[in-house]
Amino acid sequence: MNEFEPKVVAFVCNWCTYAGADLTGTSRIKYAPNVKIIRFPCTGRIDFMLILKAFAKGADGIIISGCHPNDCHYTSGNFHAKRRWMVFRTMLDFLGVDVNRITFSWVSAAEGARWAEIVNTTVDGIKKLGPYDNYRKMVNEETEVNNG
Amino acid sequence: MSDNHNHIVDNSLAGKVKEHTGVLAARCYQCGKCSAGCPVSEDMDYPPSLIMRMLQTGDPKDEELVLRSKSIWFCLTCEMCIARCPMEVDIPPMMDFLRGESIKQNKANLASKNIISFHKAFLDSIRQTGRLYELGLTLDFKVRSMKLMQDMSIVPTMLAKNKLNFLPELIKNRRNIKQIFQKTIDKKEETK
Amino acid sequence: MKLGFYPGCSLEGMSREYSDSVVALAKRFDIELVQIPDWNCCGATAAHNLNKELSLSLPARNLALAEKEGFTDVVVPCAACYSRFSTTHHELMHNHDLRHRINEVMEMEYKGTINTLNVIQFIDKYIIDKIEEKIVNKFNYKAACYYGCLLVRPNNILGFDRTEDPQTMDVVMRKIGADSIDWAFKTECCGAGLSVSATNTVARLSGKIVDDAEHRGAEVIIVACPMCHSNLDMRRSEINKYLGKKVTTPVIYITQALGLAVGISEKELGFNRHFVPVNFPKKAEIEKKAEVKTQIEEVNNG
Amino acid sequence: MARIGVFVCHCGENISATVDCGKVAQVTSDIPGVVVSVDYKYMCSDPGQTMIKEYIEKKKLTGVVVAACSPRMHEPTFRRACGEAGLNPFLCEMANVREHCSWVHDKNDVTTDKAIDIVRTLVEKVKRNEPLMPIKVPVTKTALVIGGGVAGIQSALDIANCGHKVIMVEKDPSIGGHMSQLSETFPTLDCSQCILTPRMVEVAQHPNITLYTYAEVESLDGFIGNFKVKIRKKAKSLDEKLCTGCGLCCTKCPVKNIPSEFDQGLSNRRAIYVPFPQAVPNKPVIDKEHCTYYIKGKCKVCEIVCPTKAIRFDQEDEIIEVEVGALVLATGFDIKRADFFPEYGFGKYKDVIDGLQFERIASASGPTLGEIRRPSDGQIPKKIVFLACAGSRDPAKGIEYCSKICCMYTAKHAILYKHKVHDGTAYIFYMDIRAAGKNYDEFTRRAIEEDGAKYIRGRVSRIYERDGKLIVVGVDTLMNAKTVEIEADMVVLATAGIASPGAEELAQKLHVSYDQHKFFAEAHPKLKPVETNTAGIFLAGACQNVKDIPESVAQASGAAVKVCGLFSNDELTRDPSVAVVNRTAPPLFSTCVGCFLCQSVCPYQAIEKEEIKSRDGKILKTIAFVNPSVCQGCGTCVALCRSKSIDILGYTHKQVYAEVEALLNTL
Repeated sequence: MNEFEPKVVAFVCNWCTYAGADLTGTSRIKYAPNVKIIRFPCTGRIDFMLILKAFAKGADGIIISGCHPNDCHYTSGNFHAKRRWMVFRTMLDFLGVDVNRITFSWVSAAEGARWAEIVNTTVDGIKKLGPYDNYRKMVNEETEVNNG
Repeated sequence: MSDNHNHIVDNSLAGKVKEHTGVLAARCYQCGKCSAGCPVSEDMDYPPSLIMRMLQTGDPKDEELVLRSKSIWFCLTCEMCIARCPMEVDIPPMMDFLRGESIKQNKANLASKNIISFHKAFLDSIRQTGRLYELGLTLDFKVRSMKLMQDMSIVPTMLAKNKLNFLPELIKNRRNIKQIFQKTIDKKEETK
Repeated sequence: MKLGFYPGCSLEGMSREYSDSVVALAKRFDIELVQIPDWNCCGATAAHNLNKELSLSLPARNLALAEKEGFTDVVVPCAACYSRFSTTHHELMHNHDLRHRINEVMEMEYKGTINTLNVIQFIDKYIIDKIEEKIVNKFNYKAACYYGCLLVRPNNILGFDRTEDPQTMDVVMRKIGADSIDWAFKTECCGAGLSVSATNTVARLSGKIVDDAEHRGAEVIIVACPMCHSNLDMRRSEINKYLGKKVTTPVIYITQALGLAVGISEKELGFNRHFVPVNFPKKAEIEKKAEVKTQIEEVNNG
Repeated sequence: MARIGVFVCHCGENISATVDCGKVAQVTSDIPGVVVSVDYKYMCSDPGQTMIKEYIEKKKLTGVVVAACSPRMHEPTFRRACGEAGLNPFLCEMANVREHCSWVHDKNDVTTDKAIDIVRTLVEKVKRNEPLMPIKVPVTKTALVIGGGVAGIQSALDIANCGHKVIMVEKDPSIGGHMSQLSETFPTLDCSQCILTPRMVEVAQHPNITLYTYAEVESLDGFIGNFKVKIRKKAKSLDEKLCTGCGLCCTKCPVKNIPSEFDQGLSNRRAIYVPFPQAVPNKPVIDKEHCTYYIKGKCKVCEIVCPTKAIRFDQEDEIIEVEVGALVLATGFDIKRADFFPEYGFGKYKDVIDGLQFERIASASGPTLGEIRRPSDGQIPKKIVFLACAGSRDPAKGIEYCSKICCMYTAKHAILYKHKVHDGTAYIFYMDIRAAGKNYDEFTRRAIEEDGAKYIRGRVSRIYERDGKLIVVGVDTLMNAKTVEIEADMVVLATAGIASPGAEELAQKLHVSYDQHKFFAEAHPKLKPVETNTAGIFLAGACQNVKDIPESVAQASGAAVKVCGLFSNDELTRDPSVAVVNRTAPPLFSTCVGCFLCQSVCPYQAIEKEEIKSRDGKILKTIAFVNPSVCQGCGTCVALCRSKSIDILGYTHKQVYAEVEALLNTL
């Protein structure tokens, strides 16, 4: 029971993935409890600084999920998210943030099973990677420096 | 995905089939397309779909009947069933497994002893020579199955048309072959 | 050009005419078929009926030997052997633990570089394009191409032609002038391994096949598997007993048909070894037929 | 100082079975700012809501968190309750501890702890919520119905009869859909055309309905109550006003050999054609792909013979723009051709046909004028075999789901056959008889008992032809799986029903979700069967999943009511969570630097330039302004804004950052 239980934050869009996760519930498909969801109107709204915030505040992994390409409730929000993610990903990588801790995926309102699958695979993946202490350490040191 | 989670060991015959061949008997919904297409279903005491059903019931009596059935020995592994099964239930490997199990438990069907003794004779021929020695095989088979007169009509013609070798072909590295036998089938038979 | 060659036991014994015709045909196209040194029996149906590991080890040994010889393409004319080889290769490639186990059993290593070709694939790959210019006399008969089970099933492993109503053989036969008929028992099983042990069953299954071919006016049945051949040919007396009539439609190997077309002698092709006599009309007639046919074609085209 | 109330719902057993609701209430009561935290069996029940209202008043709550089901389920309920108690509805949030927690995890502390974290997260959010006022938008009281099958027709008529305008778009030259192809209908055997054609005519003549046939939806913009739709009217090469529908052109056209879509290829049509005699509108179109004039540039026979000179070869596709308040999708289904079953010889043997082809053969208006004659030689089949599940429930070659209608129409086919060929025998290979429906099972019993249809429980392995007979090799699983061989004259395959070919593309144009089989997805499997996830777009008929006529019609009327309900208001209140550009004191006025990057990404062109002028009208600064009645609140601009000057109400930076911290329990 003292196995490492990662904290994973999921940023999802209201129309596809949030509804998809609801369907997972309605169909009683079990998945790892490590993931907690924060609801956004659209992946287009997701400000990627949140990722760093989450890591700094103790998240070990992050899921970002919205509508499939072409299915966005707002026509193009998910495309903008995708495009920004492309850029941001390389930047994080460059900054030494472990991008393998971030899952970026599409889950539609009809894909309850898929949501469970994504959660489980992500959690398993993070369990292998272990807790993300070194990032938190780094950040805290910085803050100390700034304060000192 | 879901069945990964339960680790309960299933000791039913269906359970063993699942474990050794990955075939899930419960998947069969008894449409009978396999039995309809099976070329030997009329020689079988239980056509393929019935075998599936008997595995589904999980009743030891049914499992007994399966292992003692003619069906598993008549199966030609012609693969017609899987080629047409709407649920992709892979019957041929399952039949292979059931035959093995049937022999292990000494339940091989008597009426099918010809088939079995033929297979055994066949393997022995390989065990000795590394290859199939057809004349030897036929003779050996006759002895085992006590069907001395069968096929006597064609043997002469076969010789005349020189379709049978009088002498067996021997391969050089017969040691190797023997090993293979010892490490596989012989071992299995000890463990039973 | 040299290619690996695995005759298998029946081609050494009962069906050596098949082996002869394959080799002779290959020679015509300057291909030397080199036997895998010290090859052993693949175990056929018997092995996998009784023991799985054995049924994989026996073919695996041959694959390993072939690999050692540095072959890539290995021609395996016997459909049963072909099926065992392909299945073994597939299983070992998709299951590493199993591969290690088998390697350990046969004390050899199979890496998985061998590409097994059945006779039709061989023809398709090395012969078909060059055949036209070599045709001496057109093989213009009504032919029923019989595939049996082991060439087309299981499709997910063999991936050769489609399981229902396959066509590759028919295409080849048309190339040499045959009129390949559409019939219903192309892929029905002949009884295969039960030939000796359950003769009645074989008589029935093969009977249906022979009957349908004859019924649709086939002058010859074309096969690519020694087991199919022995059941349809050697067992003809039982078959006729079952059908209650005398069916004389001969059964020949596809390589024999091609052999005839490119002018290899009937003797060389070993027709004399068949139980059901193979007596085609004399060459002259064939040629006449051919001329007429070509004339007609010209008329049609012009 | 915030005064938050937390209300934990047991949802009967649904939540309390795996989550310790008492503990959740007790722990969350310690969160700073929470002044009351209680649990109750059914929060959504009347007493539950009353309790919330009472606490709001008693404890002077400034925010409410209801820990219960998904906000997609009951958010409106609880926000209304809060409103009634005088608390701004947008100060109420829902913590989804059912769909996202109790239903998906096992009963243990971890699950309860997760529930607590979820509640904490929303408490922190709600602390930072602002009271919002719903935005009012006008409603365009015109409905667009896509698809002119029986479902579309029903919806259109119902809406029109309620006094609202309806625009119907049908991609084929005539409305009527699959139902117009059917012979008789189960379970009553009344003639399909006889009951459908009057309604088709009604649609054409209804003063409130505008009908566009041979037309398709090009694009959709806007939102509920205010959609803008572009419709492509494909060129019929015909002036419909002049054409009298005399049909002379169709008899004179020299191109005679085009397989008729309506007759499922069992008869031929011309290049200029009316799909079937009762077509609505009963006016021809020219099929450009086959018309000699369009291919070779000469012919024009139709133009010459036309008495009213109505042919227009130069006619172009026309784009029509319309404004509508709601859409009804009724695009129907299609059947999976059976040629993926080589063992059944469909396409190889002429006399192996599919169910829809049999409908045409049995139909009085069909190619054989209702006589059962087989396609190959026109003989009357004395032995006919029906194969149920020819594609359905077949993951290997077909589709895994049950097409639902086949059992019934196969029974109907057997009956029709027996009524027309008295000395014939009908065999039916089936796996299960799925006849759940009013008078359905009775109907199949009738086929078996009165009309002597021979039902054989088992599948068919293969079909081959021999001496003009079709040898059907099947099995009887009720007779120890005995093989059955039938020498049939004709075989009918009950092929699977699938989503219509254009469904996926259309769904993407309209931004409605669809399932893995490309059927349109309903908003909730039970409680919102006619709604889609996109407000203002509704579903009718077989575009959602294969349905029979009664079901399609019922759902169509359901969709119609939804539309009329929507149209019963003059304006809609819209979710006020829209983007706003911040304003600060002069001289800055706003942190917006006027880069207008936001403008380039806004999918709704909601962002305008706003000039800040001094008293004497001098422009001091130009900043972005979001038009609240156009903005849909996707927030793409928010994430993009570099100076963080745009925020989206209900999802502000303050709120989401607080949520993240609360979620990780680090506040």
